[in-house]
Amino acid sequence: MTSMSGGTEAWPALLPEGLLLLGAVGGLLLGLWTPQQAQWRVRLLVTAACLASATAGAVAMSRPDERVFEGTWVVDTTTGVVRIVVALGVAVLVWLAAPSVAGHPRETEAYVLMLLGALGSVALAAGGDLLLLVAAYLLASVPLYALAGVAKDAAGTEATMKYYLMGAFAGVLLLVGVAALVLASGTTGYPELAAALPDASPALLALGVLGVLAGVAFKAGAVPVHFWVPDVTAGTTPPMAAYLTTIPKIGAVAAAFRLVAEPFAGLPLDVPLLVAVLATASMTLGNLAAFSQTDVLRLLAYSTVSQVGYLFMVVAVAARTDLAGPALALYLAAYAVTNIGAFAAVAATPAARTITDWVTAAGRHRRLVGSLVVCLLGLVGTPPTAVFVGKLAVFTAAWDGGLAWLVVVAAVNTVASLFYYLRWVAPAFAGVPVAPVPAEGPVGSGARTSAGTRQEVRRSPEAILHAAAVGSVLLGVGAGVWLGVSGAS
Amino acid sequence: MTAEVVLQIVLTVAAGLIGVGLFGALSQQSIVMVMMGLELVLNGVLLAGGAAWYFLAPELPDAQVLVVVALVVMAVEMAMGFAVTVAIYRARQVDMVDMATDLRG
Amino acid sequence: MLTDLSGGAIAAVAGLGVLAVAAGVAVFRVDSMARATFALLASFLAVAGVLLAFDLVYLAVVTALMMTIEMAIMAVFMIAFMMNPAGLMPMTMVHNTTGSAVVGAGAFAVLAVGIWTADWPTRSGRRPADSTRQLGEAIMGGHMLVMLVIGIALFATILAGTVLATSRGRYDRFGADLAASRPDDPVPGGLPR
Amino acid sequence: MLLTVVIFLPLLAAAVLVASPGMSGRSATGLWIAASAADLVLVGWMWWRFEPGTGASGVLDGPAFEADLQWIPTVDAGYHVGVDGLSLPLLALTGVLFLACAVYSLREPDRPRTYAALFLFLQTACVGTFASLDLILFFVFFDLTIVGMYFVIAGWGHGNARRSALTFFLYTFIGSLALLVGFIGLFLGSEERTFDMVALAADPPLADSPVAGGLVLLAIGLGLAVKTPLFPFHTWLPDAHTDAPAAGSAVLAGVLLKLGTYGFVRIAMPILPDAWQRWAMVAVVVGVISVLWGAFVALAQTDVKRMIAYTSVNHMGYVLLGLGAAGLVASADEGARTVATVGAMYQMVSHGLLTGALFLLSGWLWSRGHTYAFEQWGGLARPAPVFAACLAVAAFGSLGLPGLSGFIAEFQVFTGALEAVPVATVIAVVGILVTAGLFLLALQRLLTGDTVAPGGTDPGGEPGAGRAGEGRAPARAGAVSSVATEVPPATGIRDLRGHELLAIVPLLALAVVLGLFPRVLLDVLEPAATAVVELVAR
Amino acid sequence: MTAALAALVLLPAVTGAALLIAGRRADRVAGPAAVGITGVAVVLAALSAAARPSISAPFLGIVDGGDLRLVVDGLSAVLVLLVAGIALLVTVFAVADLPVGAARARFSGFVLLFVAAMLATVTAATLPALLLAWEVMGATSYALIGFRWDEPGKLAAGTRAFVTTRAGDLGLYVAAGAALAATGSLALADLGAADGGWADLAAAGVLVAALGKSAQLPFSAWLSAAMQGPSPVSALLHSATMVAAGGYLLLRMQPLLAGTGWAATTAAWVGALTALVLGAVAVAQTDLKQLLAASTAAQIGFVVLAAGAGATAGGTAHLVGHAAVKAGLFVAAGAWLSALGTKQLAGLRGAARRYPGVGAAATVAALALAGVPPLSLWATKDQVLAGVEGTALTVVGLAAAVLSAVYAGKILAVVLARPTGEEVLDEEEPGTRHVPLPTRVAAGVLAVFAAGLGVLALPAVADALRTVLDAEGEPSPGLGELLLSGGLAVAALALTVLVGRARPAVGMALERSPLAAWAGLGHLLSPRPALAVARVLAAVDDRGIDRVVRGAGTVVRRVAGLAARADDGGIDRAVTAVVAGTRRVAAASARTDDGLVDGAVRGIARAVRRAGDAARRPQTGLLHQYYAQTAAGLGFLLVLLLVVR
Repeated sequence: MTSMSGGTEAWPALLPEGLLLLGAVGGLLLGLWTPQQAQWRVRLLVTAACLASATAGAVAMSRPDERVFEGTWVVDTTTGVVRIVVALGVAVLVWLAAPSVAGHPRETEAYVLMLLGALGSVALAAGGDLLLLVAAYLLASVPLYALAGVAKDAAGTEATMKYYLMGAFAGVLLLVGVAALVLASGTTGYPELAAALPDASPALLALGVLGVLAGVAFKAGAVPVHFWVPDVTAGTTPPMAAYLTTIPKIGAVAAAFRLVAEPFAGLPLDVPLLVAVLATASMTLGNLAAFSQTDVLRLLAYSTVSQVGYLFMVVAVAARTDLAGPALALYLAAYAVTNIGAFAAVAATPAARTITDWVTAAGRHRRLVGSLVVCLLGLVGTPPTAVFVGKLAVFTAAWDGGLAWLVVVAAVNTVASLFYYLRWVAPAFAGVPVAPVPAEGPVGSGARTSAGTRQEVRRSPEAILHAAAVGSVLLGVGAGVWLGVSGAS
Repeated sequence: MTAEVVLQIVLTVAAGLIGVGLFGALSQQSIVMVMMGLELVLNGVLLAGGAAWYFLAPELPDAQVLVVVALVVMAVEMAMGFAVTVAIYRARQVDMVDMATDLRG
Repeated sequence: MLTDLSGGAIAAVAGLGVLAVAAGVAVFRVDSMARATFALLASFLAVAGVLLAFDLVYLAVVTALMMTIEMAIMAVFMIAFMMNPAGLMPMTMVHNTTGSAVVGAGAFAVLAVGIWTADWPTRSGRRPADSTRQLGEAIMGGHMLVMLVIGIALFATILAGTVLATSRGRYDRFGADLAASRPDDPVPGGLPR
Repeated sequence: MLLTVVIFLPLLAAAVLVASPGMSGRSATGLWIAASAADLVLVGWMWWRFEPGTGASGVLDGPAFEADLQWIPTVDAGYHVGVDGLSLPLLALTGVLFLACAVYSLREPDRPRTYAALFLFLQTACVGTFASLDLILFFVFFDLTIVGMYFVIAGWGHGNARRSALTFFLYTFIGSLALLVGFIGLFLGSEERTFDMVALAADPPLADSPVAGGLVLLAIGLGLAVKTPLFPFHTWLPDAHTDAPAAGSAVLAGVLLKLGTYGFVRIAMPILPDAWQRWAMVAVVVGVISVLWGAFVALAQTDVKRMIAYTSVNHMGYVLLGLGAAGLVASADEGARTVATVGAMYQMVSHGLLTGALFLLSGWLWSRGHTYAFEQWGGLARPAPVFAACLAVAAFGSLGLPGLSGFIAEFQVFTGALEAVPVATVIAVVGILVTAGLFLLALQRLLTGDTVAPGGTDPGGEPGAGRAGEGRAPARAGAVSSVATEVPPATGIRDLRGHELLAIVPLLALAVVLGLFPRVLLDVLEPAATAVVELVAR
Repeated sequence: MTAALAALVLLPAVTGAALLIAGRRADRVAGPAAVGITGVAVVLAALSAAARPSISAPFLGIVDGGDLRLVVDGLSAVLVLLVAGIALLVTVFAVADLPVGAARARFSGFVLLFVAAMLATVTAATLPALLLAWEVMGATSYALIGFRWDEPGKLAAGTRAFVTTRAGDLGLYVAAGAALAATGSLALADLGAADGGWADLAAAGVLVAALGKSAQLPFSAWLSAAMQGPSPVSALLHSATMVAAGGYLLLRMQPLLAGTGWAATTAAWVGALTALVLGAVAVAQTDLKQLLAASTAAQIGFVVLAAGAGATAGGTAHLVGHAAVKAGLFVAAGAWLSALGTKQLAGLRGAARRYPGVGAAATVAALALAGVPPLSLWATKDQVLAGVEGTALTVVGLAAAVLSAVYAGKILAVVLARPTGEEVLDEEEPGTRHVPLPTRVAAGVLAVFAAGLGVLALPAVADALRTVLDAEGEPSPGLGELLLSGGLAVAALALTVLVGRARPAVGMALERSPLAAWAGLGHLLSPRPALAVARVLAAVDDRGIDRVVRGAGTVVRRVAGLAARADDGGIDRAVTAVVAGTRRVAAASARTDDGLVDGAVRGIARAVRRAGDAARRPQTGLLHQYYAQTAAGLGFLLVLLLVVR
């Protein structure tokens, strides 16, 4: 199945990534000669690159799995899924960001950085070598620091700082972990590691596994390296928050999946348990912390932490069951669609920070509310949305992998998550402003809070929200089609 | 003295660097000083990578490449660190991590 | 297996190791950022020395050169921006020292215990005649993609750093339509058009 | 294909409603009625074409109007729907009740377009649940009913509607997740790894692992018990009912509760026969406790809607008694067990009609006086004789008077269950006495005596006053602060209006028809029940 | 002829339903229609009785006997004739008696439904059919008793009648289950073959059902309440229908009762004791209808006694005879009530003299009730007693017979007395001072039957009856017995009249005794014990038995209340209590919050919320703390990874 190949003949296998890179470089060059108000050209170019990359990725899925560049780059189902989801996600997110960055002097650079970050995310997923993982980590991190602070206001730069420092810390941990694994095996390629690691010293392995997973978990926003998620999400602009909580996570979860499935599969350590604990902690902490949030962005941020918990369930059983692969493919796509939708709802009314603000601003737009309801209930896992199908697959896989207790934990967590989503849904649906919430946190009182002000609802985020709602349902109903396309079935 | 003991000595030095680096990263208030702490940890990684190549797997280039990659990571993070520091200094005239705590909860 | 390092080399390695750690400690002990920078440089140079002893000439040189430049930049950066340039106003800027010390010491202890209790594998294979050549072949061969990705990452770093660090861009210099024939810079520079 | 149309026709209509913001309220409700009526006609056609007892009526023997599409191939979940003797009556019940609710809501003043869309959405969810032959599909529709009902209560309820809606959502959502966990257990326990009910029933999973089977049954039973609801998981019910709009209550009690009991017959019994046999006594005990608890608590209520809500607990208890008895293979012969099962299934339909009618009637109270408190009403037979007559018929039906459908159900449950569980049955029989007492008492309080209506409201008010007056209406019917004042007879209160009559009378008429000519339904039910009993006895 | 049987049941049922649906629009045609239909029913009943058809309609499936099967056998033949005949006469009376403006359609509709149900009851051959008819009869009696619902207490009386009889009906549900368990069939005929524990259960169920319906001890009190209904209803309910149904059922189920060994004896004793106790109650009444009601229960007691003793023929004869007697008396009482506006014995003084037509009929009926030879009940009662074995039972029976003479005498003494002109009239309603012709005709016809049905006890006729009833070989009373009972009756009657004249204080003492309040039976099995207690307090002084009953009633109520409260509070509060402390602090904010209803859910939610706040606490905004927490978390994970393998 997996054919090893190196040298020049492997280049076609990197076509989707090449297209992304081409889009980035081309976009930057185009931007150099583009007037400030006409940077939508770059947006079009970037979108085209993304769509082309996704198409190329989809076409590539029909080919058999292969490892290229001496095994450092794996082209298989997981890579394919991430390629398509990330590329399409960026194509959408570019337009989600458009209203807030249009005409900005750095608009071109923002789009290019988004593409580069996407490339990093794909590289994370496709990496078949620890060093490539580190490189991909860099590529998936650096552009995002800039994106978080693209507004360059106080909150944005604080977000950038925290993101950067946490990222640097996690990167260092990742390198320590890689070093430990190199010490244990002398090599960095996944297949070689899978062969060498089982005989190595458990202490060294524990350090290595933990370090590597910490780095990946940082990108995924999982406990205990999740601290950046709420702060960065709340500090940056909503479209960028959508980007930061969606794109890198996809690659990171795929990377974790690959790690657990390949090099960490035969270890004398209970890696699945470690991942299961990470999953439990993430979903529980995310849900609990979101429980009484009044800031919509922070609420969504914590919700993404909990979503990563569900995603990590399937990572935990990556090596144990055949059901894991399809489950990952389903949940990743579902998460991307739904999460982008939820953030789009916030991006539609960027000045609204609290639930009350949001309801005041958008409550009259019934269809907007309707789509938001679909997305939020989708995040809960209400059928027939995509996340439901994903959750079903994930639960089934986790149980089949011997982690029935994790399924119960996840089910309980799902109920808990219902609380805070409904705290947003109910007043929005009822169409009346909720009672003023006392003791608003200091975050909500920032410069961008304008409680109760009526404001325009932005068009393109609204359209994206509707599309996400429809997409969430369609993906749920058409799960079989998606699995067929992604070749995961 | 066996190679193993030498390896262990070298690695202990690396561990010392990592420990000191962690201490620095956790205890410093200035962004740049935090970065220094992290650099120090990476310094330990450099040492460990070199030791891994020399004592364990000299036949394979992987450990060497690891050192290169670690160096690049250092450079990149340093560059980003400076950029971030400039950005936050311009936005709110602070260079201390404790002074930017609007985002919490 | 006996090591192929000579006794002197071992002593040098140990000495450099102690120096690296000591310099590392010094980074956080000195009361000036500039001095801290140079202490860090010393630590790096000591490690470079150890790498040299390991027959990793290229890496040692690269480390030494890169770090020297980097630390120089850092020193300049400090003087340009920081509140306490060149240690003119000694002050401590630390928090949670106890906790940090516990974490640092704990990490060291755990690692040390691990290092001295682990069952280390024996060396596999022979050392290549030229370690630099080996590295070069790896970078241009098996690990080419790694370097490629790192290259893109560096590209991204340039872009991201620019976006974050500078507030002026082409539209400030050439106008929103890029129509200006001369850049509008606060301080004129560059080549005359 | 026909069944698919039946399932999604209401959803289509809902989509049309959502997509046309300019539509007037009347035409929205008109479309609603038309869609519901069309759906009912299609169900009627299916009934007409359905040949009970000829293979396509059993649980295994190939359902009628079957459709099977792959959905999630990796876990073998599909869009598998079909109709057999178990589901057809409930499909028909759903169609009838939703049409009745549509007609009843003809003058709904508050956002009628969204209201209609939500109900149509709910109808699709309910019909889909009953038609599902795949566990995941079942769960999908099952969960959607919760979502739809949440918005109905939260958006159109009165009193503390949002709180009640949240309780309802959370409670039933917990239940549904337990159900999902149970379904996954069935999937993983099955030989061929499938979610298909027919395949699972043909080859029951977990047959040789009693502990696992018991745990899975526990999860499924928990999920269904919350929905049904059975003691002690019923506490969401009274609040949800009290604060829901009349049509919402009717659907909630009439159809949604049946999802729980239907789940027992459709899933728990055929797919986990061993576990069901082993734990049937638990079902019986829970059923009997529900019967008595529901009856006694209902007796003590001072609020009409709460009382009706508690009688639902009572009535669902009979269902569980019958189904539990069906599992006690060793202690009763097959005839008796089948009779009990038939009775339990008959009860589902009967309760749907009668309680639906009762809740719609209680909506009359709210629309005229914004309270359900017994003490605020009296002597209603004088100004509103038609209302009184309808209420009396519904009450007698609900208390199990022969000639109405409830009797057929309860008689069979008792008769069939006695052999298996004599003591429990004798205790449960007391339930019908208490029910009789409480309903007659309610009739007496509401209909006779001096005519009393809540003061401070416009008793003859247009239904439009419903929303406007809500601000004045206190939160809890029991805590009404307005003073009850005597109004002169023959003035003030208006009797049932045309659309209300049109909604309620057919339900009662059907209850009478099913009470006098039970063969209409039994011809369909009996072969299916026989099949279920045989499957359980494996 | 099956059509005749079907029509016999369906014609009144459908017509009744139609009248009910039509409502007041049909008031004008309702009376004639009812008379016509019942008249046709008599003809149909005669046809059916002659042809003995059987019909079956599909109803329930699965098991044998699930269909609706009506069969006319000997017993049924007698009873359909009786029911139809009485129904016709009572309907005639009702049409004449109902005031102008009454809801005649509703009345006639329910009467017709009731008659249909009764006809179905006496012909039912399967348990579903029996139970259907049986309960519909109960429900229509509820509607008839509560006919004048807008007067206080009327519907409550109906409620009480229905609930009490339904309490008995539970027995029939159980019996059905037991029948299925015992025989695998729901056909009545198969039930006699049952044996073992299931048969005992079935017999017990049937017994309870019959006792409830027939107002036997301890269920008698509903009959008193039922007197709130219009007089035609009383005439109908307490003569040949409703209360008679229980007796009928026991007669039909006699083989089952006999098969168990204990059920028959129990039935006999309950019947005899009812005859005795309710006879005494009747003696103590001051209200004519109450007296008649109590006497009805007492007389049906003889039928139950007969069923228990195996004297089917005697029981049937007594049932028939009593029907005519009691219908006649109720018609008379109703006529007087309408004419004079009172049913108090005090007010009815000389009523028979004021309206001699009805008076004569009533006198004949009362004499028959007293058991005076050669009138009907004298002979039939003796035929029942002839079948009784055991001295004690016989003595009780004879005592009861004497009591019936006493209360009959009480009636006669009042109504035949010369009116003083000081009677309190129009006490209950404005009287019309007029007895219409149809009433007189009906009363007269009934009196003729009351007098003449004694022939059923004549040897030749009795044997024919036995043949019809398939009960050959049952004993007949000897001449001595006949003379003894006749003598006792006459003596008691005379004594009563004399004592009533000479020492009215005796009667008044009796009237103050608990017997006058039906011996407190009303408080048993009452759905509203509190109401019942209140009524008892108004009627008599507080007695010991009341206190017990009241206590029992309070307990029932309290149980219901407790259950309700436990439901509202207990389960929820158990959890709520745990978090009560924090709850108070958070009460203010919780109110504005979306909140969570149930205490249980609320408690958990609050705990979760606090956990949620705790989960947010690490998010301090201070980066170095993030670092420290990350390091600590990873350290923990490292330990986990190393320890758990």
